[in-house]
Parts: sequence; structure tokens; C-alpha cells
Amino acid sequence: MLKANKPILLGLVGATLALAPLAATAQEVTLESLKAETAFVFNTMLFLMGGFLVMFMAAGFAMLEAGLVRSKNVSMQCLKNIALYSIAGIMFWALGYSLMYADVNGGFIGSWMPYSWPEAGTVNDGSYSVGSDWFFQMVFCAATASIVSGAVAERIKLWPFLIFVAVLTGVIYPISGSWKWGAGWLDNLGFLDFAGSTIVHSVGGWAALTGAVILGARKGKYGDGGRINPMPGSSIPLATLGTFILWLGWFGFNGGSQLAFGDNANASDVSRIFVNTNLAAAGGVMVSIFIMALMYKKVDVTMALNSALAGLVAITAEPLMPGPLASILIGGVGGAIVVLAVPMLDRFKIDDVVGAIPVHLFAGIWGTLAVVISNPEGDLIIQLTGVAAYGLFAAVASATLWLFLKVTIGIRVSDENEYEGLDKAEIGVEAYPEFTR
Amino acid sequence: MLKANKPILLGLVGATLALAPLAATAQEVTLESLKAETAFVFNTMLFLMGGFLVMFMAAGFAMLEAGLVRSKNVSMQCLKNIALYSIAGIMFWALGYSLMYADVNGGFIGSWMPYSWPEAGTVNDGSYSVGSDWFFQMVFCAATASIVSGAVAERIKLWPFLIFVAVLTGVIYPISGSWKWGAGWLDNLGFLDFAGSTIVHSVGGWAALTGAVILGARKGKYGDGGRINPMPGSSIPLATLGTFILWLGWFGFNGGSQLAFGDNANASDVSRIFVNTNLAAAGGVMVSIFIMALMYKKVDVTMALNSALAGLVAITAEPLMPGPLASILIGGVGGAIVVLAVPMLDRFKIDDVVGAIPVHLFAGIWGTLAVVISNPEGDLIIQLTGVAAYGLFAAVASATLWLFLKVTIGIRVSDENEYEGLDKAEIGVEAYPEFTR
Amino acid sequence: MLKANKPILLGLVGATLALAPLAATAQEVTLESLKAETAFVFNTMLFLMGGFLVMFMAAGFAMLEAGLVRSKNVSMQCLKNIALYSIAGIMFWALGYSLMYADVNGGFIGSWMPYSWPEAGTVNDGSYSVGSDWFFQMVFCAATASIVSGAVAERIKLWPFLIFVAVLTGVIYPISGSWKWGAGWLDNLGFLDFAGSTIVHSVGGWAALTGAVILGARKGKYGDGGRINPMPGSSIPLATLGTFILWLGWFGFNGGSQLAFGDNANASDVSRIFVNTNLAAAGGVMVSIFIMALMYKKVDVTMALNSALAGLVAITAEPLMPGPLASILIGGVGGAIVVLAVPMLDRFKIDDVVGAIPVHLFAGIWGTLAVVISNPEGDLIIQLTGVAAYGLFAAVASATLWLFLKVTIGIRVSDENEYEGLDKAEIGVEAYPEFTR
Amino acid sequence: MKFIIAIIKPFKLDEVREALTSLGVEGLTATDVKGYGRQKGQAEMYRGAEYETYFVPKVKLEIAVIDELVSQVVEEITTVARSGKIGDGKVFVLDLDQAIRIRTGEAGGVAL
Amino acid sequence: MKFIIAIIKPFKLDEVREALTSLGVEGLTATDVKGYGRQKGQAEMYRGAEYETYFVPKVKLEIAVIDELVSQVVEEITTVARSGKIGDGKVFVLDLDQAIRIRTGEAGGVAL
Amino acid sequence: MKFIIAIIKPFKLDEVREALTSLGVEGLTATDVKGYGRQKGQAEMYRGAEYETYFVPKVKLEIAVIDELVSQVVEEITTVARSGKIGDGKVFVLDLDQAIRIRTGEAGGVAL
Ligand SMILES: Nc1ncnc2c1ncn2[C@@H]1O[C@H](COP(=O)(O)OP(=O)(O)O)[C@@H](O)[C@H]1O
Ligand SMILES: Nc1ncnc2c1ncn2[C@@H]1O[C@H](COP(=O)(O)OP(=O)(O)O)[C@@H](O)[C@H]1O
Ligand SMILES: Nc1ncnc2c1ncn2[C@@H]1O[C@H](COP(=O)(O)OP(=O)(O)O)[C@@H](O)[C@H]1O
Repeated sequence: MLKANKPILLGLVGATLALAPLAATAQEVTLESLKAETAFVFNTMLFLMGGFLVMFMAAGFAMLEAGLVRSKNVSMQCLKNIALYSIAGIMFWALGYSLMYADVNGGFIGSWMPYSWPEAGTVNDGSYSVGSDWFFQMVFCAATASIVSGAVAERIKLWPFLIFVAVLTGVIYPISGSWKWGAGWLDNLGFLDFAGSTIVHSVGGWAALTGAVILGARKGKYGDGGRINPMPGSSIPLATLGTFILWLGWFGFNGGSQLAFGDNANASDVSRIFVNTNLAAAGGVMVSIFIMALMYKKVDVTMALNSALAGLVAITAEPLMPGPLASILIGGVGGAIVVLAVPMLDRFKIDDVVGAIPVHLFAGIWGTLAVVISNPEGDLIIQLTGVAAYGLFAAVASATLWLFLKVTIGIRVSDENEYEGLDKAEIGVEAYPEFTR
Repeated sequence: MLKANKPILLGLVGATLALAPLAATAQEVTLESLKAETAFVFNTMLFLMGGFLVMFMAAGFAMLEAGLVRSKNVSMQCLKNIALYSIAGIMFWALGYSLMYADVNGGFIGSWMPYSWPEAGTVNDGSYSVGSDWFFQMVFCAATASIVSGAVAERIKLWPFLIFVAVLTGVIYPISGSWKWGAGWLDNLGFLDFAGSTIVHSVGGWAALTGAVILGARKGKYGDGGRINPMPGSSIPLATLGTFILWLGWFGFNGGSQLAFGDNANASDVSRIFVNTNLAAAGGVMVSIFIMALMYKKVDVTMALNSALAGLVAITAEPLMPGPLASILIGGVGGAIVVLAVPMLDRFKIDDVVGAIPVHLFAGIWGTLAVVISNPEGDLIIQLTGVAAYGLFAAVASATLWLFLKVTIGIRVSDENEYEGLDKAEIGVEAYPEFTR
Repeated sequence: MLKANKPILLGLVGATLALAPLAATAQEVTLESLKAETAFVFNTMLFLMGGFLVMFMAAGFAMLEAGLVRSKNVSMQCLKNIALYSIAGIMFWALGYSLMYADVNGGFIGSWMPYSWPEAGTVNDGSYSVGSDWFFQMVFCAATASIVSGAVAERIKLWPFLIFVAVLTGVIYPISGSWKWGAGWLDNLGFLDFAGSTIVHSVGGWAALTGAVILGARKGKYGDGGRINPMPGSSIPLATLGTFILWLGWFGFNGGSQLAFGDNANASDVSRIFVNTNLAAAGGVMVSIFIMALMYKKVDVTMALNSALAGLVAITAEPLMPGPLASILIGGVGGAIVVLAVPMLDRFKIDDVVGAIPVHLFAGIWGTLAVVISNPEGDLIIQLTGVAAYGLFAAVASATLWLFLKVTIGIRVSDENEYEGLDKAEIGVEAYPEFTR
Repeated sequence: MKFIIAIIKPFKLDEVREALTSLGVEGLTATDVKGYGRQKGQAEMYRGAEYETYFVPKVKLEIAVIDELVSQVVEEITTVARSGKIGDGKVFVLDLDQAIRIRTGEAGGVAL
Repeated sequence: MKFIIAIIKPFKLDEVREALTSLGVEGLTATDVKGYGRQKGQAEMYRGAEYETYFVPKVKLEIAVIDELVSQVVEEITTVARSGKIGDGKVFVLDLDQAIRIRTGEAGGVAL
Repeated sequence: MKFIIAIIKPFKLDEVREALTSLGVEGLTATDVKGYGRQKGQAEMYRGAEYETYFVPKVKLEIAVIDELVSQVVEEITTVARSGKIGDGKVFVLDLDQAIRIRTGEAGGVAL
């Protein structure tokens, strides 16, 4: 009896459709149409599942950064992360998606217009639902912005940062993304970047690097005579949680980038991607732990966390083709890059609060080049061309924007505000008001 | 060779069934039966996936509340959240589901009996598995209880709270839920509430409001001459994490409420719901940030977090029909409601520790009315009728129960216990025993 | 227009396959082949989804343990958790999977060789993709190692712990796992353990118990005259978060262990498993809260958290067959075990920092025996045989390894390092450097 | 000048500060401390094991005052901080040789 | 009366408190402090950059005692808190003018 | 011997410590405290309600010094810790009866 009553449940349109399909369309079902429709649903599910996993990476970045900044700037970092995810979600609708995917035609840019989806209740054309694809692409765009926020932490003002994010997610990322994923000129050239070591991570990394340089280091970070004053992060468990959330999200990031899940071969490829992604991260962690044990005796957990991410970034350009050992090594090199590049940046007085530049930019470049190791269609020259093109565009566009913001509204808080912490200065709410520091 | 050995793996019944289906049922497979069975599995997957995402919202509420109460009450808040989720899970089996869905027949209430599922290994009737539906409905019920726990925090005793939760999840929520989702009188009337702006969020909000009023404010919260003494939350990053977890869970909450994922149109609608849900939350955040920047100069991150949730609550009554701009605006109004209603409640000396009332009750009402904007089947009078009916029932039932508990076992801890913190008084375990406050 | 351009997106091989399937294989599609392929994709999805949920349990363990150790050892606990997950991921490829599943043939051990997957783009044989199965099995292996890390916390050196993990995940767990899940002798005998109450949890629990005994208690934990000095955990909200994450992961753990999701009956069984799993955890929580309220007046939240996990462990051996009440009771006994066993272990001066032994070992044994309650194929003697066989092997192998490590490189930090905290001694990075303790 | 050290219950802090301000005290310094005394900590329970906490949270105030104010300040603290329950705390008075305001270098009573 | 200030290693706190109790000391106040002295902090490493920590965690005890107990208390602290390693800490003795118990208003030795 | 208590702005801690070290001060003890004084806390906003914070974070230094060093130490602190802005803090000088090094039992100036 329960069962008889239950089907009339929530959601008007949904309920109607849910009950109707067999009756309504049974007459035209063929084996081919059923196979296609089943594949359509599987592909859509891949995008939605991949999408919510990548969406959750916004929480991962927020926790990683909240853990690695000092407690006086934690509320600010939390606000910036939820705001940037929101801005990306709106800008990628208002401008981004069309700039990236509409009428690129082998060129350099798509169209300037907001995006729209088929009406509710519509049967969508194509091999996946339009909205699921948008959602999946949007969360990638948001990830690009998240990369920036950690590097420029503890000294940037709120509003210039948010404006930067709006332009990055609405214009810069979509334009450069169109070159490859929008079937633009680099795609025509044969540039390979499966899930975005360059398109997402390096682009975010360049925006981070230019921002960190133009902002300058945090006050007191670099002393006389090359002395580096560490400013330890406020909460290692939050940074660890953030890293695990990012690792989880990466299964959606790389797995979803297969773009298809509707048959045996695609489902098997997605599985392969899951496995390789995991092995690369594991390789990153282990290599960095070994190097640190040899170099420093102690094993800095923040570097191990960064190295997991670097391993993930490194495999992102080609998570499908490598075998297990190759995946471990590709990720392992990513881990090594972190351990070596973090102190190197300090030597150049580039103050990257959370290690975003080694993780996303350097490991992203490495991963993009490493495609040629396992993918016979990869060509080192073309990969280098892509790396250079993205680097040039992202660096120049970002630097221009940062400098414009600097000379207009200013990007850096006053020394006093920096000393007191951005939470007091711009948020008014301390992150841990009760704990004595 | 590996492959030959592997199939004999875990789980007796499972394994048998896994290997058997083709052989056992091949003879009767038709195109229609295959289509139906495939849709059955997709629908079940939607419920399970949606269900675990909403289940995880229990963690989101726990973190949000742990972050927004003072450190001396954090352990209590953690205990209450895991206990309420447990109680909801048991009560919704023992009473709730049948009260909500069994033999409502256009009426006001279902049947008083525990629920049961088909045996293991059974082919289920209907278009999704019975257990998956129960699971999905149960986590909604638990969410309703979670809403209450934050509003009455820092002063309520453990046991009366747990008793309230048992009645709320076993009786109050199911009865009122039956009116619409159990195909009761309001469903007959044409009331629309896709995923529960009213049925879940307002009902929880009324229970929270009556509880907060009957309990009274925390000691010292309201001083002489209308002075409001802020009692800042102990950890902004935990509150942020909680908000992101809730945002993630909302894809399950709204997406799963489509109730079907078995064909192109339904999968496309679920995708549309994901997108609209995300845009509404983003709208909530951005509107609240703009208002705060204008009104206060500073941007209170706790309000921005609340506003994300208010945006989500607002879109919940109709996450399918609106276009992108409408979604942003519906969510944006939710965000505005938070920024304006939080200080207003303080003016009335209603002490809502985490902002549950503006987020779930006020934005829930707004969302329910906003259905008429995008859904041509929506009727403002009927929507208002639903809002009023749910409000009346939930407020009266909750208030009666709170008052009954107050005069019998008492609901409020002693002033001394409140001052010392509930963790010492009722839990015996401090949340952060090592940190100096 | 957008749509026309969009399909050419990311991923070379993926894209090609995604566009090709209909054309390429349409000619040979039959109703049976379509049914089989659809089931293949569903099963693979079950493994991937279950897999990422269980993967995230690594974060759950990390947070639970970070919350339950004192702040001076939190960074170490974070490092150990990310390192052990990485090691498990590599060792289960290098050795574990083949030892567990390759040519066990009713025996005691598989084959010594690394594992490999079909090439990218390959149609996989069998009823699910090879990689997805490996991924799902790997995360189980990692969970086994996670169990150990909490019990031996706050006094073990980093490197011996990591070596232990490498052997546990590469050799010990796979060998004993082969007995049942690799279709070894215990499977032939008819031993039942659906998702691993014994195979995963008890094995991890034995490794934890032998480790805790051989290491000895933390300095100062047990005073003269049987005095027990509590060492309260540093962060209850993190422990709560960890518990919720583990609870979430358990849907993957138990649900995925159905191993099939391709038809109505299997999807319905997975749903049943979700429901039973949730009820058992809820039962664990409620029983423990009631017992504590009666015994101690106060309700220790850390015990309630442990009890949720014990309820989950208890239902894991048979999450499919029991009805709702039975599930609640099976989980409830798990909860009772925790409340009673935690102080009992203290009386024997076995210092289990996070309660891993009661939760995973004792509740795991209980759950394995409880199979006979609901599963008519269960035989108490055989279940006891399995429990004993696993116990003997896991305890002897673990103890031997711990002792070997003890006499060679030493497993315990110096008293001074223990007093100062492992974070200073081995990590160099404090978990909460800014907060006064 | 005298250097007054007062140990009080934390929830009395604001009241005491306000009371002293109205006496003309223009500055003081507060520290979170742990007090051991006649007031014992609760017997606590953690994971089934009972234990005693010996220390209770208190706030310590340090107030440098000119001699004329000493008795009033002491009086006011004892009045306002008193709840009559065990653990209300203590006031200690020490001799203060010298006081200097860093900003101006002023010394003596004017520096307070 | 004297006001004794002792800086000790944190892990000695319980032992010292117990020892003083058995001497008849009925109250004291403890504060977490950071000490700078001959004992240097470890050289730490954070993200590949080495740095020195100058301050070491210590506990400060403040104990008001009647004159008769002063030498015993000082003696007991130096004995119990001594590990013989650098950084064991200091005992400072200051003169105490007056002591008042807030709860009762009692002044002098009886207030302690 | 004197017992010097200095309340300073937290960001001056390292500079002051270094300056005192070069004067020959071999030890000191620092505590995080909350100061109330002419420098008022910012008006803060939490969830739409404005409120005042009365206390500002400060660092308290306690330094026992031999008489010969007192004026130099006070001088140095006032110089180095001065920013000229309100809230720079205070230096208090108290008489110190006795000082003992726990590790060795040495007493007097040599113990510092
Ligand atoms: N002899 C003492 N020296 C320093 N502080 C003391 C002394 N005795 C008590 N105190 C402080 O005063 C607080 C209150 O003292 P207690 O004996 O508990 O109650 P009461 O003040 O009512 O006598 C203690 O917690 C401790 O911080
Ligand atoms: N002159 C001083 N004034 C105040 N506190 C001091 C002084 N010298 C040392 N201390 C405190 O005593 C602690 C121990 O001193 P240190 O010189 O490290 O070792 P020791 O006590 O063995 O001589 C320091 O960390 C500091 O807190
Ligand atoms: N009478 C006092 N007794 C103890 N501490 C004081 C006293 N007056 C001021 N202080 C401390 O000195 C700090 C600075 O004092 P304040 O009046 O704000 O500025 P200034 O030092 O420039 O006069 C205060 O925050 C407080 O910690």
C-alpha cells in the first residue's frame, strides 16, 4: 500500500516526467536510441558527479589556505574563498562559457554573450546535458581563481582581489581556455592537456605569480642579509583537511575530463584515470618525504601536503595513458619540484604564502611536458609552444590587471592593517576571537 | 588470469546476483523492460547519491554551529548534531515515513506504523528502489532537526533537546510533510514546493523560532538600553567549512528532488537544477557582500556564509524553472534577507545563535512565494496558504512541545552552567582543552 | 551554435571514443550486449563512487585522530595519515592486489607481482572495469592502515610506523584478505564477511592492539595505584568532523561491497545496505548515549563518536540481510562495546589513544559473529574459525613486525621528545603555532 | 605608588573594569591565568576515567595606582568582584618604585 | 608577607603544586609564559627556511606566602623544579604589602 | 635588584629583546596580556551589531636586573618600544628581594 501512494512525491515537472517516460516514448524506442539515451544519462552523471567533486575543491582551497595563513588573516581568507567561488559561478555564466566555447573555430576567442540552457523538461541534443557540461566547466574556472587567493594572502585588499577574480574568471581564463578546449588554435596545432595542467593550473599559477610579485612580500618576511622569517600557518589539521578534499576533488577533475562514461571503454578509461591520479599524488607525497628526510632530517608536513597537490597537478595533463609506475614518477617529480622550489622562491623574495606557485605553475608546466612520455601523439615542441603561449598570455594579462588595480584603487592594505591582520581591518570578525595568541 | 579469479569476491548474495542476471533473466528481456530497468537503476542512484550528499549536510550543520558558538559550548553542539542525526534516522523508520507517505490520500496524515523494506535480493516494484527513497526522505527529515539545533544553542539542556528532536522527526515533520509530499490536501490544492523551502526549511525554522523565544536569550546577550553584546563564534574556518559542505549537499537536496534520472529529459532537468542551485547561492553571497560593504564598510564573513545558505534555501522551492538571472536574483534576495533580518531579530531580543531563523524560515518563505515568478502553475494565494498552514501547524506544535518540556523537565541550564559552558556541565569534555582563552 | 562547437573538448582518446561509439559498434549491438554493457558501466560507477567515498575516509581518520591527540602531536598525526594513504596506494599496486586476488585458488596466498590494468581505450572483459575494482580494493587496504595510526599515536617514531604500514598494506592485509575475498580457504569453508568487519577492521585492530602493547603506554598515562590520567584530545569539532566523514564513507564501504549495481535487484540491495548501515550507526550512538547518561550522568562526546563508528563496524560483516530493528541492535551492541571496553583497556594499561581497538577489533568481532543472526547461510563455528584465523595471523604477523622494528631501528621516541611532542621532534612544524597552551 | 594585583573570576572582569574607571583609574592590564586554591575544579570524566582538575580559570588584573587611590581601588575591587562564593579571589598590594609612560617618557604618578 | 614569582618548566607544574600543598600553601596562580634565557629554542625549519625560536614555553607561578613559609617555599621549589638541565628557571621574591580575600574582605596572612 | 615590568606593543617584542640582550640582560619572561588604557579598541561589528572592544593585545615583559642595569634597561625599553602613538605602554619598577636560579641554587645577582 505504501508503494501505491508513494510515487506522487516532490516536484511537479519532475514527477510528471518520472512517471511518464515509458508510456510517452515507448513507441519510438529502438536499440540505438536506448543505447544513446543511456549513454547520455551516464555522461551527464559523470559531469554532475565530477562537477560536485570539483565544486567541493572550493572548500579544500579554503581550508588549505585558512590553515596556512596566520590566525589574524583567516576570516579574510574564508571570505575570499566563498566570494571567489560565487563570482566565478556568476561570471562564467555572464561571459566565460561563451567566450570559451562559442564559435572559437580554431581561433583565439569565442563570443561575448551570456550563456543559456534549454528550458526545463526539454530533451537535450548532444551526448550529455547542456547544463551538466556548463556546471563541470564552471567549477574548473572557479578552481583557477582559488589558486590565486592563497599566493597573495595576508596583504591584499578585499575589493581589488574580487575584481581581479571577476576578470580572471569572466575573461582571462575563458579566452585562453578557448585556445585548446574551445577547439581554438592550440587544439588545431595538436597541443595536449587532458584536464588542465596548463589551462587551469598554470594559468592560475601565472596569475598568482604576477600577483605575488606586484604586491610584494609580507612585511617582515624577508630580513636583512637574506634572512627568511617563517610565518607558520595557524592550523595544520585544516591544511591537511583541505589537501584531502582537493585530492578527493581531483577524481572529479581528471575523471570527469574523460567527458564520457556511456560505454565499457569510456568507463574503463575513467577508472584508469582514477587509479593514475591517485598513484601520482601518492608518488608526490612519498618523493617529497624522502627528499626532506635526507635534506633536513625532519619532514615538514606542509611540504608533504603541497607535494600531494603537485603530484596531482603533474598528472592532470595526461592522467589516462601512463602506466602505474609512470604515474608514480610523474607525480613524484611534482613532489620534488615543491621541495626544491619553495625555498628557491624565497630566495627570490617572492612571497607565496601557501606554495601555490610551485604546486600549480611549476608542476603544471612539468605535467604538460610529461605528456610526451606516455602519449605518442604528444609532441614536445607543441607542448612547449602551448606552455609558452599560455604563460605569455596569462602573465601579461594578469600583470596588466594587477598593475591597473594597483595604480587605481590600490591593492595592498596599509602596514598597520597588515600588522593588525586583515580580519580586523576588513572583516571585523576575528577567526578565533577567544584564543589567546 | 587475474581476471578469471577475481569475480569471486565479497558478499554472498551480491556476488550471486552479480554473476547471474544475464543468464537468469535473458529470456524475458525486452527493449521496454531494459529501458525500465535502466531507468530504475538511474533513479535509485540519484536517490543514493543525493542521499549521501544530504546526509553529509549533518556534518555541515555540525561544523557551522561548532564554529559559531563560543568554545565553551562546542562539544555540546557536536554531540547534539550527531545525536539528532541518529534520532532522526531511527524515528523516521519507527514512525515518520509511514506518517508521511502511507495512505495520506489527500488528507492530513498518514499511518502510524514502522516502515519496512523488501527483503534482500528482491526485485523491487516501482521506478526506484524502496530503500533508496526512504534513505533520501530520511536525510531531509534529519536536516529539519539540524536547523533547530543552532538557534537554541549555548543554553538548552541536552535531554529536552533530544526529546524535541524525536518528536519533530518522528511526528511533526512527517505529518506536515504528508500534506504536500505525501499527496495530502495541500498537494491536491496545487501548492508547490519542489525540494522543501517550506516543508523542510520553514518547518525547521518555526521550530527554531519558537524554541529561541521560549528558551529566552543567552545571559548577557542583551544589555540595558537596547545594547546588544555580540558573542563571537569560536572558529570562522569551521563555520566556513560547514557552509561549503551544506552547499555541496544542496546539489543532492535539490537535484535528488527531481526524483528521476532515467532519461534525457530528467537528467537534463537535474543538471539545470544543479546550475540554478549554484547560481542562487552565489547570488546570495554577492548581494550580501555588496550590502555590507555599503552599510558597514566591513564585510562580516559570518553573514556572507549565512547568505550563501539563504540563497540556497530560497531557490529550493523551485530550482528547476528559473533562468540563470532569475536564480541569481532569487538567491540574492535571500542574501539580503539575512543581512537585514539578523540585526532585526536582535532588536526583538530573539537570540538565534547561528542565524537559522533568517536563513531557513525567512528565506524559506521568500523562496516558496518566489515559485510564482518562474513556474506558471504557481499561484500566489495557494503558496501563501501553504506557507500559512505550515507556519501555523509547525509553530503551534513546536511551541506546545517546547512549553510542555519547559514545565516538566525544564529546558534551560542553570545560569552557572550557562556561564561555565555546557561542555563542562553536561558533556564533561571541553572542545579545546589545551588552548588558553 | 554553441552545441556544434562544444563536443570537441578535452582529452584526446576520451573525446574520440566519446564521439565514436554509436557509429563504430552499432552494427553488433544486441539487447543482451546492451544490457551487459549498461550493467558494466553501472557496476564500474558503483566501484568508483564507493571508492572515492572510502578514499575520503582517509581524511576522516586524519581529522578524528588530529582531534583526539594532544596539540603537540597533531602535525605528526596529519603527516602519518597522508603518508599511510600514499604508501597503501603504492604497495597495493606493487604487491598487494596480486597477493590478494591472483591465483589464490582456495589457498592461503596469491601471487607475488605488481598489478596492471588494460591499456587506455580498451574494452574491458568482465562485468566491471578492472581499474575501478582495483581502486575500490585499494582504498579498503588503506583503511586498514588508518586504523593502526590512531592507536599508536603520540609516541611512535615516524619511520618505523611507515615501514609497518608498507608491510601491512603490501603483504599482511593482502595475504589474509585472500583467504576470503581472494576465494581462498576460508571462502571455501563458507566464512561470511560482506564488507570486512574482520578482514579490514579486525585485522587493522589486531595490528593496532599489538602495536599499542609493544610500544607501551604514553608517559604519564597510568599513574600509581591504578590512577588513569586522561589526556584529552585537542579538538572535539575535528574529531566530530572525522566521524561524520567516516560515516559518509561507510556508504561506499558497505554499499560498494555489493559489487554490482547493474539491475533492479542489485540496486535495491545497495539501497538496503545504505539504510541498514545508517541505522546501525544511529543505534551505536543512541545506545552509548543512554549507557553514559545512566552510568556517568554526563555524556562524553568522544565516546558517542566512537560508538557511531563501532555501530558501523558491527554492521559491516552483514549489512544486507538484517531488518531495520536488527540493524539498530547490531549497531547498538557495537556502541555498548565501546562504552564498556574503553575503560577496560585502560585497566589493562593498554593505551589506545583514539579508541581504535574497541571500535575496529571488538566491534569487528561482534559484527562477524552477528552475521548468523540474519543470514541463514552463516554458521557460528565457521564464523568463529574465521575470527580466530584472522586474529592469529594478524596478531602474530603484526607483533613479529613490531618487535623486529623495535629491536632494529626502535619504534619509540625518547622521553624528552615525547614530552616536547612529536611535532617538534620529527616534523619541525607545530600544528597550532600561534595559540597559547 | 602601589602595584595592585587582583585575581578575580573571569565573568567579573567587565564590571570591575567599569567600576575602576569611574574611580579614575585610567589603565590596567589583564591576563588569563589558572588559579589553584580552596575552590577545587570539578571532577571530570574523559573516556570513562575520572580525574580531577586542580586549576580553575581566573583573570589577573595588574593596576598601578597612586597612593591616594590605593584604598579606594582595593575597596572597589573587593566589593564588585565579590559573589560570596568560594573562589572569588584575592587582592595583593605591592610597592611600586617607579612608573614610566613609554610614549612620552613621563615618570611617576602622571605616567599612570 | 612575600610575593614569590617562580618560572619553571611546564612539566614540573603538578609536582611543584603538590609539594607546596604539603607545605601548607593553600593557593597559587599559574600563567603560561614564554621565557628567554640561556636555554635557547631549537633551530626550526618551516618550508625549507631555517629559523631560530628565541622563546621557550614556561609556567610562571605566583604565590603569596606569610613570612614564616618563605624560605621553605623557595627551598621546595628549587628542589622539586630542578632537573639540572639548563632552563630550569628562577625564583623571585618580592615584598608584599597587603593581601585581601575578596570573598570575606579578610586582610593579611589569613587571606592567603 | 629590581623587578622591571614592561607593557609594550606586541610587534616591538623582538626589537626590545634584542636591545636588552646587547645591554647584557641574559633573561626575561614574556606574557601575552590584554591592556586597557587611553588607547581604545576599535569599534567592531558582528552580525550587524556594533560593539566596543575595551582591551587591546599587549605583551608584558618581566625582567629581573641588578641595580646597576636598571636605569639603562628602563631607558632602552622606553626608547626602543616607543612608536610615539598612543598605547605604547608602561614600564614599572619594583623592588626585588631575592632571586634564585633553580638549576644551581645560586642566589642574588649571579642568578639572573
Ligand atoms: N597564596 C596565594 N597566592 C597567589 N594566588 C592565590 C593564593 N591563594 C589563592 N590565590 C588565587 O586566588 C584564587 C581564589 O582562591 P581560593 O582559595 O580558591 O578562594 P577564595 O579566594 O574564596 O579564598 C585562586 O584560584 C588563586 O588563583
Ligand atoms: N633576568 C630574568 N628576568 C626574568 N626572567 C628570567 C630572567 N632570566 C631568566 N628568566 C626566566 O627563566 C627562564 C630560564 O632561564 P635560563 O637562563 O634559560 O636558564 P637557567 O634558569 O637554567 O639559568 C627563562 O626562560 C626566563 O623565563
Ligand atoms: N595604571 C596602569 N596599570 C597597569 N597597566 C597599565 C596602566 N595604565 C596603562 N597600562 C597598560 O599600558 C597600556 C598602554 O596604556 P595606554 O593608556 O593605552 O597608552 P599610553 O601608554 O600611551 O599612555 C595599556 O593597554 C595597559 O596594558
